[in-house]
Amino acid sequence: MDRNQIGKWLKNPGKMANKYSFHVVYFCTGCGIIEVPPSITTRWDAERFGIIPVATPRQANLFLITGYVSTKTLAAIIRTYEQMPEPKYTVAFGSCPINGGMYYDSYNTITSLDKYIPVDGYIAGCMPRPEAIFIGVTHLWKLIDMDKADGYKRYREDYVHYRANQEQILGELDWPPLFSKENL
Amino acid sequence: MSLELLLIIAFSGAFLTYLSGKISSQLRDGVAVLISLGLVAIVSFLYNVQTETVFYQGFFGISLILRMNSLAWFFAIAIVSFTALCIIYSLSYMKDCERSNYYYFMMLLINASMLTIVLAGDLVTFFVAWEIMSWSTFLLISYNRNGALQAGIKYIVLSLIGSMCMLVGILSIYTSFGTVNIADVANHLTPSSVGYKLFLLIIFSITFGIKNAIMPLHTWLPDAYAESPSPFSAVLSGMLTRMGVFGFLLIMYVIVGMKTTLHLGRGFLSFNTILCWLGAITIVIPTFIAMLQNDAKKLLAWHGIGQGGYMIVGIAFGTSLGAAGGIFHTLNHATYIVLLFLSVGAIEYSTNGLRDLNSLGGLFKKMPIAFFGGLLGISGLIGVPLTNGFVSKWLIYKTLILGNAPFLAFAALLGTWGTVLSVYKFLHNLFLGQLPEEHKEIKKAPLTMQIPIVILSFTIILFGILPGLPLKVINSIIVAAGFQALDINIWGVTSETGTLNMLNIFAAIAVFGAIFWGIFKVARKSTPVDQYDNYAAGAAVPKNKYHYTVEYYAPFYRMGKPFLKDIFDMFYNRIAEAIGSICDSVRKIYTGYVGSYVMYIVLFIASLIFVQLTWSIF
Amino acid sequence: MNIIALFVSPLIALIAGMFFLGLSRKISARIQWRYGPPIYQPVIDVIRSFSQKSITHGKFFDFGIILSLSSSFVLILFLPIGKLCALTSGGLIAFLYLMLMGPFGIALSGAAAANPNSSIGISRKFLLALAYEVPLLLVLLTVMTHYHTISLVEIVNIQANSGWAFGSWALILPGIAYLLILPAILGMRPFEVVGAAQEISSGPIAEFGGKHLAFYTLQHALHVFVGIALFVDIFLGGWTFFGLLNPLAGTVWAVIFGIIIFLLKMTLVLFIGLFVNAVYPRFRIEQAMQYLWKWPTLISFVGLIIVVLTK
Amino acid sequence: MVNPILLIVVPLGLAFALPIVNLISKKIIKYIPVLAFLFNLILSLLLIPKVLEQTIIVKIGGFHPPFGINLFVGPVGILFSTLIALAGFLVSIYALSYIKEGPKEKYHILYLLLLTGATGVVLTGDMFNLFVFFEILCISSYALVAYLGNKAGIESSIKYLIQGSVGSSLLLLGIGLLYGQLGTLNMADIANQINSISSPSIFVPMIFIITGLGIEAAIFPLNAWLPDAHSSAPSSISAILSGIAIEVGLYAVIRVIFTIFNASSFLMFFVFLGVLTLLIGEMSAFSQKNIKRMLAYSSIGQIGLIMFAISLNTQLGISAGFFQMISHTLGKGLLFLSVGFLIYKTGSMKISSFEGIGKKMPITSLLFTIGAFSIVGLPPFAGFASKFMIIKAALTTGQLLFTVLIGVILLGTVIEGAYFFKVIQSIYFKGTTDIIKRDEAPLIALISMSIFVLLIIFIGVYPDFIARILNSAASEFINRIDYIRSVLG
Amino acid sequence: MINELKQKLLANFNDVQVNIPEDNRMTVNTKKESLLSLVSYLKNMGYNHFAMLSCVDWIDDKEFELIYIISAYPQDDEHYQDKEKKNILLKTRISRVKAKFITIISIFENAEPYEREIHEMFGIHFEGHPRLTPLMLERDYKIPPFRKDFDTNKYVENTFGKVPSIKERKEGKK
Repeated sequence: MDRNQIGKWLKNPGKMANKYSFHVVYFCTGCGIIEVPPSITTRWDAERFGIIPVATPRQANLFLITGYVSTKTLAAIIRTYEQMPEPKYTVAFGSCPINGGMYYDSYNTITSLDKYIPVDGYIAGCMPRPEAIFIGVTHLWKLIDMDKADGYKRYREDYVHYRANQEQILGELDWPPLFSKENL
Repeated sequence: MSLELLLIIAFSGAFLTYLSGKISSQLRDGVAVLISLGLVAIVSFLYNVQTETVFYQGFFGISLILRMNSLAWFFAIAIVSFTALCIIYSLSYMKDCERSNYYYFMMLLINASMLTIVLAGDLVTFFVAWEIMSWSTFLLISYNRNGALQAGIKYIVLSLIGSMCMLVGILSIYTSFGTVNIADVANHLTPSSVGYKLFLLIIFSITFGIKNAIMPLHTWLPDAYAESPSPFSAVLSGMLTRMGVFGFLLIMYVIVGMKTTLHLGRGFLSFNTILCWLGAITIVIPTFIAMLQNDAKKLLAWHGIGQGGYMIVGIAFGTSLGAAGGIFHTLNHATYIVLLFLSVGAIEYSTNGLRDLNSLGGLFKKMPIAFFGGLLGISGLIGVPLTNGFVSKWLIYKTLILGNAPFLAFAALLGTWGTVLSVYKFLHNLFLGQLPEEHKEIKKAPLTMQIPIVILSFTIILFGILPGLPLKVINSIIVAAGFQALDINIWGVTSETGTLNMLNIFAAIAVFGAIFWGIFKVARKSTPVDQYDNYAAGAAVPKNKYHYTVEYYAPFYRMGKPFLKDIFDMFYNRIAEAIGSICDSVRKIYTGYVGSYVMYIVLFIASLIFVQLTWSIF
Repeated sequence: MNIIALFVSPLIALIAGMFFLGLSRKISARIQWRYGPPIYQPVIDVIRSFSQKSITHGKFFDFGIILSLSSSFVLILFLPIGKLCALTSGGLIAFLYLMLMGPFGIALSGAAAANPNSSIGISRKFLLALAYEVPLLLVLLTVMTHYHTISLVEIVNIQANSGWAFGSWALILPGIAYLLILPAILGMRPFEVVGAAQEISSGPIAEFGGKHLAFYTLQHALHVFVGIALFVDIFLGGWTFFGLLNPLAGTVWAVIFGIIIFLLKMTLVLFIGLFVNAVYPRFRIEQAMQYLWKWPTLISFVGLIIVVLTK
Repeated sequence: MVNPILLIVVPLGLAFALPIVNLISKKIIKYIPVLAFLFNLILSLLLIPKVLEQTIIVKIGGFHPPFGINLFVGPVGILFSTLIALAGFLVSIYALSYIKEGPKEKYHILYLLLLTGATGVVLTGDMFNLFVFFEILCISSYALVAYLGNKAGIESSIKYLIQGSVGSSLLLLGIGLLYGQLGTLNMADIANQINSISSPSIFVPMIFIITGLGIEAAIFPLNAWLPDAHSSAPSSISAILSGIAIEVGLYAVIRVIFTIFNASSFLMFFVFLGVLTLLIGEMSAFSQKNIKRMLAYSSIGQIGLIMFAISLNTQLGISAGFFQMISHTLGKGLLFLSVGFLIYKTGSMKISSFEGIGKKMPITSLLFTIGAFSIVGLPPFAGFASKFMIIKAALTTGQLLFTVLIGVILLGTVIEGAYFFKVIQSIYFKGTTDIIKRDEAPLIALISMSIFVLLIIFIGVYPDFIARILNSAASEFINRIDYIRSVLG
Repeated sequence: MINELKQKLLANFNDVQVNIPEDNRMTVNTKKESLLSLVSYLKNMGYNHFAMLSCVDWIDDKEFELIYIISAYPQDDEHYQDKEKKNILLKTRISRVKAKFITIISIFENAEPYEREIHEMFGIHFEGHPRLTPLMLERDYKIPPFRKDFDTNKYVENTFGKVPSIKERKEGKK
């Protein structure tokens, strides 16, 4: 928690500000969302780290994927992720986004989310408790410090690959590709 | 450059345009534009010329006079320039309409008659020109056939009532003083009784109230504006309805004289307090009715009535600041209401006739100039600082507050906030928001439509930042009317009870605007995005269904709907039906049987003889 | 004096505004038994927003937000902060109209974003503005007629020597009415109808990303500052504190202490708003309009009648 | 010095010579009325300057006035004869192209007789002579109303005949009573002896005479015949009836009241009767579907206005009344003539059938609009000048009663404006918008109508041109002693 | 009460086996031809609540077993206890190859979505069904997913692709 070290602020305000003001997209994708309200209210109070749930993805920079992802929800997740402004981080809860979890052989559950949108971190636990979420957030701080939380950069560099995966699952997408040649 | 020559050019110009229209439409357009611009040039040459010429003696020996003074010049330059702009605008608006010769003839005829009204030195010329203006407006309002006919009849009946009142007023002056010359009447009138002055004021203010659409007499205005062709409704709302204000100025300041009008009537019930309160009501109620309208031109029409209230309050309050505010507001209102009607006309032209507020949207991407004009027009209407509306409203508010009439000031300020809401609905539903699919390939407004819009927007900003230019002329008007002068400088009004300096407001906004525009540019570049890449909770944006317009202020509608009906309109319709039924019953007298006719004759004789024998009154 | 004020007052306003935002989040958190973010959290949010790469719906979308922020700063110049008042042209009427420019700019860019959430948000913002404008206008008219002037500086000076307006029994009622509508002006909880995150996903700013969101936060901070400062100037006599500063009159210290006293009074007033904000659920827009048109309007109307009669 | 008697003799002679000319060749008979009234017009124009200096008394058969019949050609007489000659001349030009079928020579004879009767009534100085010419006028108008021969024409002419004959018998009865008491038929002589005898014995003949003449003058209770007669007569005839016949009837009533009986107190009753006639006329015209009935009711309204003006009993009032007569003759004549061809081309008198006619017959509808504007009293036209004078006259009396009555009259004008503008709207702004071939009225008719328009605009713009003759006409009525002295010597 | 119903059923229908495993639950096995008449008979008897339709894939004897669960709401519901609710399970067997059956929408309107789901998941075609469009699945499957011969792992393998192993994730290979 190096929020009060002025030196770091002066050296790299953008990164520090990103670390200590996570605006979370309040969009429940799976069963884990039930853990988010207790973490932002009185008992665990995420706001002390600057974490507030925000209504629109436009204002957010952290995207929590809380649980298994069905093909229908995937379309909404991709669209919301693409609507978030650039330095954006994704954290997935539980094992379902990693390898499909207990729905590993279900005919309409995504087995690994990382193919479709870049995921910066996973939090173990079927569904992780609020303390686990905070630990995840602290790890995310470290990743940002080490510039390892570069999901959005990966998304932009090989967007063609991501897009192909998405089209392979969802068929013809009805929103234009986010990065065409000129605004890469 | 004598005044008669000016009027001869104006009237003959109208006939010339009609005739040249017979030859070819291009020639007619050229002649019409030439004449209107020529008139603008001539009138601008007549700046602070004080002449008075008798131009005709033949009418019952009354000498008909044309005089030019600062008040006349102020209105004349406004009339001629707005009509010129509207004619340039209608070159393309009326390109393929039927009977366009008739349209141009009527426009120039109305322009000429308005000029004569303003230059009239005596009441008979004033009345003759007033009548010519009324019936030619009637003919032009009913130009758009079906819906417009009802609007035309309603207009002509009300304006006939008005002109008849004025005729009685003029003739009672003529008979009691023997002269109709406005200057002589003014000094003849001072010694006469208060009752007679009150009678004259009431009669004349009925006429000018109908024309300027003060609250109880306003019912003709919404239909007339909505149904007439857009360039004409621009002229109609811009200058024609403000002839009522010119009339009020004439009767209250020139004829009856400013000092006497202030003390007419006892205490609270004095003439100009009642007029102020009528003006205040006219500000508030129409502005909130405007919010409910779904037709763009109806909404602007109701605002025309509302803004008319400001002018009346300004003029009727009786202080020099108020009068200056009222007169300046007349000019300002004319600029931005003409601009708004022209931009609505541009939309009407490119979406061939569609002006329903619920089915348009997002046009600012396709028609930038019309949008630019609309934006500046509504900011003028609200009175946003840096526009001319702000300066004149500021003058009016200052008079009301410092003239310790807080309730009037409250009504005026409330009117402004009502304007903000309804005018924003106008801009939002027409220009902003989602562009519907069928309007995807709308083409821009043609050049002749864009020139007037750009010129008018420039004048709004110019008079907003440098109000000194028009205020100097207005200052000479109110001095001529007997008020003490305001010390005007180029960028505002300086007085010990609060100065208005538009320049430093402009400088502040410019500086801060530049700073933050710079910061905005320096910060990370933002990626442009299409209107369908929008936040919709993860879903795809449905086409044609994602623009919120119907019942824009739904909560207020539910609360205000029962109170915001136009009760006067319903009342007048009931009177019209009553008269119609009386007429039918009266016609029944002519039954069609010869027997009853002969019986009438015999009864006539019998009754006469009986009356003579019993009371012998003959 | 005024030239310095041209630079100083915007800075003070900005810093104080951000401080108030942070303070309000901290105090609401404290009331809800949780630690809450540090006081300087809004500053972090602004820096974070600036570092993000936002989207734009066209040049007019940017023009609206720039217009609103610059007009809010111009508004500060018209406000007497302590002894400093940069521009006095046009007085309270010009101030009222400039107050309108901020929300108008946001409304323009919100609508240009072609998102129904923002359109609904804007229509609610204007309805709420119409609702609280009625009592606000009555309050300001009462004050102006009572002091028979339209310039704010004069109102502050009159109060300097004749005691706070809130103290004089003639202006008690307008003061109370102003306090009743303060949450509505600041857009706080009972009247947080405009930026209701749950219902219309934060209303007009639904499409505001990185730097647009930063500009909006700054504008919101200034708007909060102006709302409270207007109350302090008109009713609590700006920089005066029962003649405390008379001995220092004329020196630089008087100006500095004047500003400090002014800011203290503002924090006091902010607390009132915050306590209401932390406790109340959100009104529906009809309830908000009915409330604002019922009690505050009645009180301010009676206040105006009293002032008119006793003058 | 040309003898004014020719004004009556020439048209009378030609009327009777017409059947003989008819035997020679059918074509030239329709030019005879044109010649007759051209002669009359020129003669009366020549006489105007002489008459203005000194009224001409023509003694027929050399007998001195109390015994022989004499013509009294004063300013009023010459004014009316010029008006009749002018209107007759223009309508006869119009009739050249309008009257195509039916017994044409009978039409022209009756037409000549009607107008000679009218000229005779205007110029005569003898009561019985007045009755004779009055009879010629009425009978020829009964016949002309039935000229079209359709059911409506015949039915309305019968109704007109019955009421007219009741009127004439009352008139004859009144003259008989007068003759029984005073033993003389000469107007000046009666006027001289009138105040020597007690009032009831004078009042009864006066009422009879006034009612008799009043029926022709279309005063309120007596004018029930007018709507049917004017609407079913051919348009040229209804133009003459509305333009000339009613005015001549009204002249006779005024001559009787002012000069013979000097019953100025009776005039106050006439003021209210005039206002009542105006209101009844305007109101019943308001919701009319048939264009000619509407114009007929509007004539009743205008007559009411003239009665109100004249019964103000002031120099200004009477001249304003005469001015209104002139402008009504011109305006209503123009309206009836233009409507004539509108009906001829569209085939029906319904206003709804006129929709869009403005495109097919632009000039005729333009003439109709100018006529309507003049009748309603809009500025550049004659109607406005006359209304201006009437209101001025009413207000110079200064009594509150007249100001209130003026208010009521102006309300009537508003109603009149309303229904006229509805018609104008349906002509120009209804019906199809596609371009249709022009189908104009014949050239001759357009010429006569445009002369009307020129006169309307000329008098409207320069009313002083006829002001002198109007004032002398009014003074003739005001000071009746000069009348008596000039006739009896 | 349930026993008289058993007797009645046995009397009216010949090829019907009825047994009552618990006090108020009864299973009835019938041929597919007489199922419709049985359902309408039961409905007239007062069993008017169609609870659900499910299907079992007996892959080894190549048959689908359709199970219609029908129950009755007790007439007087003042003292109604849950355990009294009587359920009847109608079972019938149809062949697995080109499986088709008749729809019972004419009797029980609310069977429509159930039949659509069974059609989507098992591929049984119901004649007379107004719209046998897909209910929940987005993509079309060669073998309907709920059939036993649908190999889920292989399907997941080739639609969602192989889950990258930890080693692969480390090198960041996509």
